[in-house]
Amino acid sequence: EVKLLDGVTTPSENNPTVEAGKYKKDAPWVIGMSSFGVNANTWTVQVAHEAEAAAARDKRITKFVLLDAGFDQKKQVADIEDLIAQKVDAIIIQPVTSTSADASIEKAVAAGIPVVLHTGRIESDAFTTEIQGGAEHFGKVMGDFLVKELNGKGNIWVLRGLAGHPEDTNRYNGLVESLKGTDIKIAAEENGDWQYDKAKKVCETLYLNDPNVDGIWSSGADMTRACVDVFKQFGAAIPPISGEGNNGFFGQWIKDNFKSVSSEYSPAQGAAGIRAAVALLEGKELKKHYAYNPPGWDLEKAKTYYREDLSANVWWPSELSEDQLKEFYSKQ
Amino acid sequence: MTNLIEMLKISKAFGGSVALRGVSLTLEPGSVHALMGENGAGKSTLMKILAGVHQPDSGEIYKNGHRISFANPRDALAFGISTVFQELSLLPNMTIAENLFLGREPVNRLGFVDRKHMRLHTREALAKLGLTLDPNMLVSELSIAERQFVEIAHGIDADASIFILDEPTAALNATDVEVLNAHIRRLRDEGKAIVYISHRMEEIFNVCDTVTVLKDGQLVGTRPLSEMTPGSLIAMMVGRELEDLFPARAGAFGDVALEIEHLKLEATSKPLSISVRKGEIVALAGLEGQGQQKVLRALVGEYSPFSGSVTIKGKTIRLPLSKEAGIRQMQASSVAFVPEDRKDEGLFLGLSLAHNLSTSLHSSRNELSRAQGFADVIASTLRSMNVKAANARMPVGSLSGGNQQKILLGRYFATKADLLLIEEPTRGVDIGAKSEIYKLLRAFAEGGGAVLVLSRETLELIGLCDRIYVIHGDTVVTQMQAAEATEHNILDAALSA
Amino acid sequence: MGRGSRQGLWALPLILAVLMSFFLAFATAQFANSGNLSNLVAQGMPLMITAIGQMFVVLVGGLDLSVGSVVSFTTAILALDAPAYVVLPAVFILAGVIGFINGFCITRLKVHPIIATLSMQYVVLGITRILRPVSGGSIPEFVTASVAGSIAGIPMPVIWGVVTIAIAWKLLYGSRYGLHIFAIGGGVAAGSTEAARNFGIPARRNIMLAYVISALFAALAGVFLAGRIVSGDPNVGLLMELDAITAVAIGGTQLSGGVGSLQGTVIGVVVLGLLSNGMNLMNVTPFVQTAVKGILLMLVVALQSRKKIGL
Amino acid sequence: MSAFLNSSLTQRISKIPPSYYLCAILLLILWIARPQMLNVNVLGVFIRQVVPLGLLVLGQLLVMRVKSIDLSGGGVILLINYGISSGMFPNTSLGFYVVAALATGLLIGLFNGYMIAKRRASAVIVTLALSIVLIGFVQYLSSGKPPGDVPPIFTDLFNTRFVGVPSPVIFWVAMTALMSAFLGYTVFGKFVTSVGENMRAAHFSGVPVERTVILAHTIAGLIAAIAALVQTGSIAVGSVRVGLDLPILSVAATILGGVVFGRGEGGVWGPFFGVLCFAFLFVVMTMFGIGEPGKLVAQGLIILLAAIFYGLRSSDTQS
Ligand SMILES: Nc1ncnc2c1ncn2[C@@H]1O[C@H](COP(=O)(O)OP(=O)(O)OP(=O)(O)O)[C@@H](O)[C@H]1O
Ligand SMILES: Nc1ncnc2c1ncn2[C@@H]1O[C@H](COP(=O)(O)OP(=O)(O)OP(=O)(O)O)[C@@H](O)[C@H]1O
Ligand SMILES: [Mg+2]
Ligand SMILES: [Mg+2]
Repeated sequence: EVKLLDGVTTPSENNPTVEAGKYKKDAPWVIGMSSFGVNANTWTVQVAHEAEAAAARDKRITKFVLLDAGFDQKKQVADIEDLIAQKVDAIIIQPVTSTSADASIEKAVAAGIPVVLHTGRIESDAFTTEIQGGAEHFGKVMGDFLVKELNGKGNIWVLRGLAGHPEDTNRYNGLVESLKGTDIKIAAEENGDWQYDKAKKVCETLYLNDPNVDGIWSSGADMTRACVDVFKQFGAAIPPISGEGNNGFFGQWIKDNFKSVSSEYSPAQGAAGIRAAVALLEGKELKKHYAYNPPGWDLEKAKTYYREDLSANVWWPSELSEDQLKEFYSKQ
Repeated sequence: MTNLIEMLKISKAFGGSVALRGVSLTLEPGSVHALMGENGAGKSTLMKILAGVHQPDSGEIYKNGHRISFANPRDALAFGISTVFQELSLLPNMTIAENLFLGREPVNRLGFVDRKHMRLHTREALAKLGLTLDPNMLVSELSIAERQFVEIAHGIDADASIFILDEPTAALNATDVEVLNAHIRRLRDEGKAIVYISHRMEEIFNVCDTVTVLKDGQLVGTRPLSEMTPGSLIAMMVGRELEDLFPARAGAFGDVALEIEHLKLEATSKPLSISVRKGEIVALAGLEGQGQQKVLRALVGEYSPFSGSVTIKGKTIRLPLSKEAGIRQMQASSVAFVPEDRKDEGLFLGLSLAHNLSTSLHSSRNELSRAQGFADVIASTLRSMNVKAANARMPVGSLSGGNQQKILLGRYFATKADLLLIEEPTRGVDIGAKSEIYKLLRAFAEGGGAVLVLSRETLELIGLCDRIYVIHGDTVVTQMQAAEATEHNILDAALSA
Repeated sequence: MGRGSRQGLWALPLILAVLMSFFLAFATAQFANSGNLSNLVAQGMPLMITAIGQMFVVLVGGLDLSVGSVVSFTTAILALDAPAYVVLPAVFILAGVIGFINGFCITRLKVHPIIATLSMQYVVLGITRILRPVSGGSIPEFVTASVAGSIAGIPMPVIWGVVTIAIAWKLLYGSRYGLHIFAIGGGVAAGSTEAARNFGIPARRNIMLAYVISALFAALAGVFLAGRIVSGDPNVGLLMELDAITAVAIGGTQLSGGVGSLQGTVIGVVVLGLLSNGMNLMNVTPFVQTAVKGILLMLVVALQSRKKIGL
Repeated sequence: MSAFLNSSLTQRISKIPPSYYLCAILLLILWIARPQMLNVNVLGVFIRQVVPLGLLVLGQLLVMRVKSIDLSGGGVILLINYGISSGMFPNTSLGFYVVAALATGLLIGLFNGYMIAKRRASAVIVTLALSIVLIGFVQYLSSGKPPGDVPPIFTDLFNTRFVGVPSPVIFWVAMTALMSAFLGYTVFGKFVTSVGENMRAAHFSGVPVERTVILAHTIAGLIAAIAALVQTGSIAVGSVRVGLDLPILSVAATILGGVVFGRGEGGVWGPFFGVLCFAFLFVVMTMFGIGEPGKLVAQGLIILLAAIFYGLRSSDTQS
């Protein structure tokens, strides 16, 4: 049994096995990775760092090629093709959308290169193995928290991420799932693009339009921080609001002590992808699907991770070494 | 005989200013009809209405008794009315051949433009006008006179029955004008009707049969030219006889104001020297494109000569000057340069008269200093130049061609320079205004200023200047006192070199 | 010389493209293999098609910011649950309408091209997101087949490229329309649309047509892309208009109108394509790829010194 | 004569840029739907949201009036935001950041100006390329050290108010007035007008054309740096990405305000209201609960309609 990441489980149904030895290859290995967007935000930057660090820790990996699609489907298709042309030994993919990379993934597998997928599902099952943090689960953890806090009734605002992004849609579906059968109504629903400034604009506008709200479902940490700042700015009580595992948000949560939950979505999935690729090249047996559906964090757990000395942009949990954390994120 | 075209009681106003009031005009086939009048009289406006550029506010146009009207120039052209507009309007990024055929390009069966035919025909059309330009040259690479020729070639090459030529000769010299006149006579003999607008009296009497005079947008009258003399025509236009076109020459001159020494325009050309003294008006004469313009433009960095130096009021500067800074460097030494191409190099057509008049005053000052109104300078310039304009806030582009020229000159007069370098001081200016500009230039010289001028009108040079340098092949071939010069001996000097 | 100087400064990017190719061929083992080269063609094709369409608009002195949205919109329409003989004509008709509205607003209603096409970008993107909030759906077999595989040994993308260039070449250099495009643009660059109209050229109609052409080419690019990503996607064309304008400008076409060339535009696309393919093959880390791209762009324009100041 | 006065009045009215009445209409809608929102406190908050854009527009309109364009604002904002939030300069004061930011903006603007005026490179590509270089530079730096927190002083300043009005809004209005005076009352303003109308003619009347273009870009760079400082104050946190649409939006707001390449009928206040339009449009659409796709469609149509209305009116009074 290969250990990919804390909190990862193997669904029992419909989960074929990748037979042992199928992709076995002698070291040294060259591993390629196509990211949907390294520089999309600080979380994606950290995923890249986690992957690079994991690859560097394994001496059998002589070269790790990281390509950045910059949220451009066309470029990702091209990137994967370029990796195939370079004859890398395994390809890790964070797909930009659920369909756009399908054809090139099929091409890679046809060329005998194992493909590991994470942080984004695709519609085809041409890949070799995947580790998927369920976005629905992520949204549902947040939704369930609100349902519990509001005792099943009240008005909430919904702060969504980037319109048209599958992650956004799926998290939202998770929320819809948990609201089923309750009397909670969505009073307003806006896209904050997972960005602090856009979310702040939205929250200000919503607040000034109608400040009566019982809870806020926010699909990302920067948006949560922005919205909390808006309530503080107007001197209003902060309603229950969902968040995720970001050091800046944890600091705010601890300091202002409002009601919240933190959905877990570790950037160390980048490292898990490397471990899966290595396992395949070692010839170990893997399952096709790995699910990453950890429970939400409460304030107490957040406190154990929060680091006063690090900047707002670290995401928890992380596998970076203490040195790396200090190097990347030390304050001033 | 049927009248080809009748324009009846045409009126047109722009905004509030009336350009034409009930003007009628009859054009007959096989005749050249001169349209005369002071700047802003409404000549171009009347013709633009016939050419479909403007629509009249009231009045009708008939052809052989049938009412016609054009929504745009294309309709007019399709109807057989071809126009050479006053403001040059060729497209700079197209070749001569393309400009000539624009809008009526021949195509072969596959829809490809027949470039070969265009080239051959263009070469022919240019040859008829005595030109040997390569049809594949871009218009942007042509001199202004060459452009004017292409414009004319475009106009008269069309398959039309009516030809409108709005000041076609403003940028041409005497020999070129003669080539054009021959063409006009040919068209006349083919039974076409031609409208000819010009401010040059001798041309009118050379080629035209009938003349219509406009004044302030109203019809003064139409007469056969055989009944007219230059004097009576001027009187009809201006409302009085004009005694002296040119002011008297000066007697004595001061120190040397400008000294050009050992100027070699090209590496291979013979060096030339030119000097201008205070109080003196000096001209550069010669055939088209012989280097006169290069001399003038070398002084402001617009042309890079091979070598040479220039001394202005005792200060010597080596040539070539920098293109970017040349103008300003000269301005700092109180030298003003008036460019010939008022549409591209001279005026800000979309900006007010006031802005146009005051730019050079502003440009001698520091960027961060406060912009002044210069209201008094502007008012006095408009007055002394006798500009026909409603107010100083209107855009220069809405003035008539001649009034635009006055604004351009006015800008440089206003700078209080003491050395003027002028290309074409009276291009498209009516006879009354010409006389005024000559007086202004002479007054400027008498006040201690020096003038170096370039003109294609030889008579103007003789009448206006004190001394004339004749330029040929990028060098000075002779110089003469204007008092002794005649058209003949200038041409002789230019040709025999 | 003749037509030469109206074609813009395309020789320099050409030299650059050649140098880059040589460099990559020597520096990396994979660049020159046929697999990579045909990837390169397929990767660059959508941009090339859009850029060529954009070039028509730029030549008449305009700008079309709506092409990216039209590309996404096209993939969304193609992914609707309808047969190929319905959706394929539909995308071109709809694109034609979009281009027509752009052109109509600009020429008849006197809206500035940037405002008209930016508004259109928003509207079309909005409609696309309503049609297809997230990527998905299936693309007609016919379309996917048309971009994959090869005929008589020639890869399909190459055929797409040749056909597109041929159409554009005929429009620009083999017709009166092409000549009028340059004439109108020359007038606009010199300060007036009227200049060309005074020659009897139906300027406004031709400008309108340029926007229609631009939209149709964008739709064509959308069809190609849909075939490649095998799904409809509301974001696939995002920011493509900027890449298209960049490619056009790298190829020496002047954004003020009237000066430029088809070969320049194609070269511009090749330079951009070689750049991203080359950096991938050279394993340049993604953290510096963007900067390298910017510096190279800067170099190209810095060396293309023009006569005019401005856009 | 009275006919003339009348026509010049109608002409002047027809030249009122679309931004003015679009703004008026949006305020009217707000007033009908949410009268309680029309007070200084609430509007101030909304307007504060667009202050960075509004500042960027001040530079944009300047370069557009000399027939150029500046698309490098996105990169400038990102770089300065990174410089402040990454902790690259430990233990420094606000003053240092401000001076360093202004110097950065100045250099970037100067570079743009030099490339465009002296090297005669295409303004679109130069500024776009520079923006890409700057963004790339930040991405490179952030691979070694991702951005972190913005010193609290920025946020605190951003949140201050002055007689009920948020200080950033006052600052923006003051900057706009300053720019308006600068263009209206200095020789430089005249130069800008001349260069925009006809560069050759400007050159022949002695206007230092290249210097004017360079100066315009330098000022635009400086203003972009100021916009970056305000933007940094408003987001309180470092970022590795900034909307590439900010420069394009600033072009759109400028045109909506009546300034097009080379011509400046709308002056400085036209674009000011253009930016306000974007602010109120967002508020109105959020108020009515229009979703993201609907917002895009509505925003596009509204801007287009305003521009069409303007285009038709001003062409009626011509010829
Ligand atoms: N587009 C326009 N807008 C406003 N006024 C105009 C316009 N065109 C012409 N005018 C005005 O109409 C009057 C007649 O101008 P027009 O150009 O017909 O004169 P012209 O007789 O051709 O003079 P010139 O000999 O100087 O060329 C002038 O007062 C001019 O200012
Ligand atoms: N200077 C002008 N100002 C305003 N309208 C004009 C002007 N010139 C022509 N028009 C009008 O515009 C219409 C079309 O002009 P034109 O033929 O030049 O454009 P076009 O692009 O050819 O359009 P079309 O497709 O209608 O032929 C004409 O009906 C005419 O009335
Ligand atoms: Mg005239
Ligand atoms: Mg027409």
